[in-house]
Amino acid sequence: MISVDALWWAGLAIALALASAALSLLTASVPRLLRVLVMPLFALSALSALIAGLLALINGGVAVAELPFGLPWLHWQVRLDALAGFFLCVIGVVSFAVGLYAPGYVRGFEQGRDPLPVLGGFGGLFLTGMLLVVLAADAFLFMVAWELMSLSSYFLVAFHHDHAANRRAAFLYLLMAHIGGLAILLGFGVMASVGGSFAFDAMREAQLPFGWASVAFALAFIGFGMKAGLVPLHAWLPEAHPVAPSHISALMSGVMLKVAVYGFIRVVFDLLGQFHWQWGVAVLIIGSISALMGVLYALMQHDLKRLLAYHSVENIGIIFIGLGLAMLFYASGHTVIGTVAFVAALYHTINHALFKGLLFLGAGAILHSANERDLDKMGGLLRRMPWTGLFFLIGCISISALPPFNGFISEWLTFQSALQAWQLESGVLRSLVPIAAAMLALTGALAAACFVKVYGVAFLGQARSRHVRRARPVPLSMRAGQGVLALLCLLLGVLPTVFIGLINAVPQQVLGHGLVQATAQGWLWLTPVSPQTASYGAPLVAIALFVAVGLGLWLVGRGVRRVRRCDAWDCGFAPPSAAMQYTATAFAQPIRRVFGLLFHIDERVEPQQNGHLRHSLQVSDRAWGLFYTPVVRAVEKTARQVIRLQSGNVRVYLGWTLGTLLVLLWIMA
Amino acid sequence: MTALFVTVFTPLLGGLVLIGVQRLSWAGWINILVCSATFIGASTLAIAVARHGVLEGFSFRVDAFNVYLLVLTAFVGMTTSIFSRPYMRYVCDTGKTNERGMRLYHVMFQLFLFTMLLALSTDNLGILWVAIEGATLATVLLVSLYRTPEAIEAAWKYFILCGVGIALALFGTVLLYFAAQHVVTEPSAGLSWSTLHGVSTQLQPAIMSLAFVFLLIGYGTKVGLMPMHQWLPDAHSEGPTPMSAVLSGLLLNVALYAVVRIKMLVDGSLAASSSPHVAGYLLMGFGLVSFLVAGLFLHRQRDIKRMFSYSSIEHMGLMTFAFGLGGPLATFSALLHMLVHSLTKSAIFVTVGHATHISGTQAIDHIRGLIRTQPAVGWGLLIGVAAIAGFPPFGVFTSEFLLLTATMQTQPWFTVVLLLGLAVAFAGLFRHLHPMVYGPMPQGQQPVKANMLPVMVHLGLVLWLGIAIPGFLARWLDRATELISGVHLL
Amino acid sequence: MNASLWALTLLQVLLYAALAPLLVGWVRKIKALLQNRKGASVWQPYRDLYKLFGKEARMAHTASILFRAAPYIVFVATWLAASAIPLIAIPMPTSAIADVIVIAGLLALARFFLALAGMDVGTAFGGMGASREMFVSALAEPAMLMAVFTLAMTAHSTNLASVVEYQLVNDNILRPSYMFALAGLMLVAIAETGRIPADNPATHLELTMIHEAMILEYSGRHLALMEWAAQLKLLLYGVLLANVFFPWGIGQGTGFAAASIGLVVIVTKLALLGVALAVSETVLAKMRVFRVPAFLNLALLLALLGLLSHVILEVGA
Amino acid sequence: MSLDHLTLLQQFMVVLAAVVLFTSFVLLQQSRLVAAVHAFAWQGALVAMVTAIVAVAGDQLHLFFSAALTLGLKALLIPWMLHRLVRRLELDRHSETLRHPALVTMAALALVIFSYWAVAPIVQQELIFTRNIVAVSLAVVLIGLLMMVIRTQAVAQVLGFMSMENGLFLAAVSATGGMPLVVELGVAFDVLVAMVLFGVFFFQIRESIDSLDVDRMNRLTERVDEP
Repeated sequence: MISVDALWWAGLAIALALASAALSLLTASVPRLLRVLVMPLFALSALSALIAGLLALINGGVAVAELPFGLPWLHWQVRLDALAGFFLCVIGVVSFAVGLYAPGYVRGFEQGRDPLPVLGGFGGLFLTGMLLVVLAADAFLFMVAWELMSLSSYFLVAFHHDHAANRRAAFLYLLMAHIGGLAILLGFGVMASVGGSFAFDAMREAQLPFGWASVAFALAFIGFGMKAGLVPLHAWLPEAHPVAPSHISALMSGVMLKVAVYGFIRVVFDLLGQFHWQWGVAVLIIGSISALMGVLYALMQHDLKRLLAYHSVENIGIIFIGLGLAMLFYASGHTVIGTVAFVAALYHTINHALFKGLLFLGAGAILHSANERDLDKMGGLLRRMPWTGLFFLIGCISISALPPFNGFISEWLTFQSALQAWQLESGVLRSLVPIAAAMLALTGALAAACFVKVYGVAFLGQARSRHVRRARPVPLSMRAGQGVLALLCLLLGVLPTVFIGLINAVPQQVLGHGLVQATAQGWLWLTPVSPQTASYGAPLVAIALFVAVGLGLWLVGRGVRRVRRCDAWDCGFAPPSAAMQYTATAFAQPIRRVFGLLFHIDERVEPQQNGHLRHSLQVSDRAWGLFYTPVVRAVEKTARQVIRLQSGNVRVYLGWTLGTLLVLLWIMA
Repeated sequence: MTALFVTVFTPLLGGLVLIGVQRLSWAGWINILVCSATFIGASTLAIAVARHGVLEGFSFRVDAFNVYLLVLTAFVGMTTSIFSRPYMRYVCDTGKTNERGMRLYHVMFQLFLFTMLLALSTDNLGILWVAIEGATLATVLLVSLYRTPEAIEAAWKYFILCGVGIALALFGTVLLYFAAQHVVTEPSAGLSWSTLHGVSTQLQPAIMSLAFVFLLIGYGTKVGLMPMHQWLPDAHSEGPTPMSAVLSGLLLNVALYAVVRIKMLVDGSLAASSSPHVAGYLLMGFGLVSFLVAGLFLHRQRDIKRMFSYSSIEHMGLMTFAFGLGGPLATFSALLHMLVHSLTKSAIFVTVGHATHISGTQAIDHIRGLIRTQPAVGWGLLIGVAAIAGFPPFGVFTSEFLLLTATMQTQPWFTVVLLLGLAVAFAGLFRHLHPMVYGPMPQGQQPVKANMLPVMVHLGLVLWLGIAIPGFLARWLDRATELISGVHLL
Repeated sequence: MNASLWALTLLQVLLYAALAPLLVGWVRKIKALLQNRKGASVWQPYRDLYKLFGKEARMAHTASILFRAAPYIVFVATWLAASAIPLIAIPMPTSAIADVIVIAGLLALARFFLALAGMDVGTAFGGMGASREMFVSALAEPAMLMAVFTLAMTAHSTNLASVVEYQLVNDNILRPSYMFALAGLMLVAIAETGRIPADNPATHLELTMIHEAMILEYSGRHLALMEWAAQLKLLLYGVLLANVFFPWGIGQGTGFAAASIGLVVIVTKLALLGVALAVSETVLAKMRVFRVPAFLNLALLLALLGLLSHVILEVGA
Repeated sequence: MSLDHLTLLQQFMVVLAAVVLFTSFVLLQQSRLVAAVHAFAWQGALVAMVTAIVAVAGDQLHLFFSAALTLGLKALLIPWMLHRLVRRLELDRHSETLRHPALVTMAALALVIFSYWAVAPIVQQELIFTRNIVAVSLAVVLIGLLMMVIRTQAVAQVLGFMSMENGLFLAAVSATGGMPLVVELGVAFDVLVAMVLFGVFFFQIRESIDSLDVDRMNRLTERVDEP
């Protein structure tokens, strides 16, 4: 049985987060406090959240508590179980890295005109909201925490509100967050109307009929999917994430989306507690589409943070592929494989949190020292900021799902579960799952292409602009923040069995089936289904790789033997200038050509007065034209019709009164 | 009883005193003083009621339902007077009005409060009518205080529409009295609400439903129910801002209070008839229409005060719907919503007053970059609107959450409509709010001497209510719920 | 896990490195003969590698540390990937360490660094090569995975050793899925190893080059490692095709005899494959870069068809 | 119940009620303001008489008081104020052209029938005789409202409003034999104040748009940007 101290640590985490929020009011007068006091508190809060999560996972019990807030007849219920614990870890670890990183990063804002209390205060509230969402055990507290999370992150998105684009992004973000929240609320309402109470326990007890359950599922899928950024509900994500300060972007992309995933798991896997293949298929399809569209749109971007945001769409898609597979297999009774898929999804959740956080922090570092977000102006940063370069490379390899880093593990697990499709009874599903696997494979390959582009253009080659040429290494705290995440990326890639052993408590509690066989062969061997079916000796591969490369360098390269420098050969052409390098746009051109019809491409070449040609390329999201503008138009139209009511003539108003009176008399008499 | 008299008649005295006060600087302070006295009286009254239950006599009746509205009214009146002292001085300096206007303002402010408190605390439906009509008369001159063509037009519409509405309400009252006559023996008690409520089951259903139509339209005009709402945006937008604050925060509440009192009688008499819930259905219909249509109106506003008055209509619609829905949960949520809405909305109007002061106009297109110019005002407006839009952890969310719950239990399909309406209204508010608070500061825009204390207090209270409803308030509201819906919740 | 097994495994791993240049030499020789040339001897690639290792390495001023590390990583990753594929005998612990998905992953890792190295110096050709390589592989990799998934789902295992074993146990079954998978994998192999018609290994100064464009800046030992890695990759795909689809003759036990027989058999298979490759390269012409997607889509389609025909025709039945 | 059951006094009262109804038709149709004010004064007087008769018939003393109140307020004071206003606003010659008078009369008649139908449930439960007059008073109220809808002239609108009040008085008297005294006073006071304020507003409107045509007060609308 879990001892209360896990919960105690969680409470401490919330207290510290609130304290950092409150103390940041002082930063209005003393800017230094933000980095010497507020951000350390933030990091501490994250750390205790991490401890709480780990304790919950290790002890694998359930701790409940009741806070004296909320409605008179329904106080705030708090519940810390394995699922909550896992997500506490996700939140804690990334937030901790951010807390390390931020002191160096926010230094840049101290001279800025934007008020610091906003940054620190809403940062703390943001963390509080996320922690409370995970801990909530009744719909009311859940909604309060959920909206607190949305609202505070919205204020952070609007932090640099001088540009109209940022304001627009913030508005769009808040609007969609609100609508999503309403959908979630309605979903809870459906479950509560059967369960009789808004406490999660009551909902867990309630057995919904298939119809109502499907309604609740659909609402949860829409609501949480909107927050998680599933296509086609993703439109806000690439707008909002990039415009926030980078450490906040890291939190939003790395953690907040995971909180949405948590909500989905909590509602569908835990509260509804029933599986139907229709649901699984829906999740699987939407997930695959999100993954593919996300990576394709990411390839088209040349704004680094925007690109990363689109990659969040992709990875969320991958997570939902895993969840969809889990639902599918559970619906058809193959619990073992379903658990594999579930664990794969969870594993990818933490992985994505780690490397996406890392990448956003890296982007922040570039922004900090080169003040540049546009890939096509970067270049050669590896030699100017080597540490950031190294960490960013690790992030790129991880997100491209390459061994021996963590991204590969989760994709490997997902593939493994998909490869068990032959066990399914229905031929349709049997053929659907492999197609999803194919899309996953395509996604992975495209992601690799995308990050070759990112790293090659940003960190390799020569600088494409003057201010990038003047980039300097970032301060220690920022490097530390990135370092932690990079190290974890490697560890989760090398020692999957250890971490899966930890995560195991989650399916154990939520689904009632653990993944014992996965780690049965000892810590060296990861065997999700059985040793005969598939096995992966991650540590061995990693060791072999590093040892062999080391040996190679030692034997062949004699360590780092001096090499003579010379001009680039480049087939004997004139020494290449920075302008001759491939840009990000050029790099993606072949793929743009092949997948052309998925984008809304506006490419034109106009001759200028001076005889030069001006080439402009605009790749925009098709989702806008398809889903968003129609809704906006409809509302505008009705509004225009309705305001005729306020005609301005008092006699017409009196006429309305008379008419209403007569009608009502008619009805009543 | 003394507490009651203090509460109700202090404003009257204050008004009479203020007629004589020449010095403008004094008037403002006296105004505050009187309001504070009223508030103290109201609080003691509340304590008394909490201790001894219902308080009756001299055709007054204070029970759980109206006592908290009394306190609310006195409180908002006080904070508004605190805000209005510097604000009205600035108005006077800009030459929009003169000494006489200022004196008129202060007198009428007090008289308005008097009528409000009278309407709330009286037990006699006739006096209730007189008081509400008196409220119109007290405020109509303030609406036209600035003497601009728009102001006069707004005042005229306000006067005519509310006058007609009130006249119809009087007809309804007559019918009520008529119905009462062959149940209640001695005529003087024929309009006493408590008496009628006691015998409500014996009242003639046919007459009562007829009377309800007139009273609903009459007082509904004051509540701002569509389609009798048209006076409301005009009056709110053209009057001085403190006036808008009390109109939105108090007058609408009192009118709704009257409607609910009447509904309680009608429900009693119709209980046995073929259609027992018809009154509730009418309220739900009006409420829903007002809620949805007002939400759409928000999208096409050019004047900031008009916008927020439409938001008031929207929320009144929500409450009306809730009262119409009946049942303990819905009633509780409606009572709570009355509370948080008037707190939040008056806070917003105070902030809007400062915002218009900063930018020198009410046109949304010309109010820009408030946060840059004066963070306090900008953030006040932003957070206030977030609160009114129903974001937790503010109280409005709590009441809306409860309302949705109640709707989900009885009329599930209405929930979808409500949520759509909420989303539309939300978008309408924020699309206009965003450019006003955010963005760079316009040329030559100066911060002003703003007194944000009332705003902070109000929003703080709303936040408190959102995080935890204090026990005593919960018990109050619960008793009121029991009074209205017959069932109690806790 | 006795010693002889590990010895055998080590032998196989070393054999990969040793045989890789030979296959390339063989293919070149056959091509030359087909074109009525005498051609260099089959050992020429070994001589080239030896020479290159001897020469000093030069680097452009703009090259970074990654440029120096890349060759080692590329070579090692490719080699590890290869070493998980049964060459002369089935029982290999390495194929339990790294199943077919890991192999794909390691190849992708190699490619990742190859492309980065191409972009490191910051020349136009390097960027072009990297862009095209990633774009080709983006389409080729899923096709390859699908093809091997077909086998994996048939054998209910992604472990190549057990896949091959499964083949040997019931080899008399004619499976439609296998034909599709084989065809798809062949196309992928051609694209991935940069052979005609997808790419031309024997050319520079051509706007159509892909692989060569990336290693353009390399010299000395770095170049040697890159070339060797490329040769390994060719061998890897050859063995994959030969041993997974036509496993007959591969040594089943750890015995020396079986292994030596396996060696002879695989060499013959590879020789035949080499001839087939040479012939195809002689009769076919290099296609434009933007025709390559069509080529790869065909591969993807075939692989997917294989998978579907498996789950529909073979499991359901 | 048919008339022959009624005493002469009561019959007389029914007649008076009919005349009240007639006056509100006159008010509706009267295009000259001064004449309309006179018609309104007559209506007030008639209501006062009805009240007095009810007082006599049901010898309720406080009704005499309210009869006097009505007479003073509705028949003398308010008409006099209106008269003064009209003169001070130089509107004595003013006459507005009514649009479709026939149609308006039709509508008014329809309202009369409707109001009879509406209050039928009250009349049916045979009670004391004055109840028939409730229908009349409702009709007067509705016609007053109709008048406010069709008349574009501010003073005329006020007349309509006031005749609505007359209808209310009539209803109060006829249906319930008068409201409690305090209410009566309150109502009377409100009406008086309202009248004073109307007077103030006439001048304010006049100085702002130098006319009293309410149709020209349409600045406050949402439709500015409409085509």
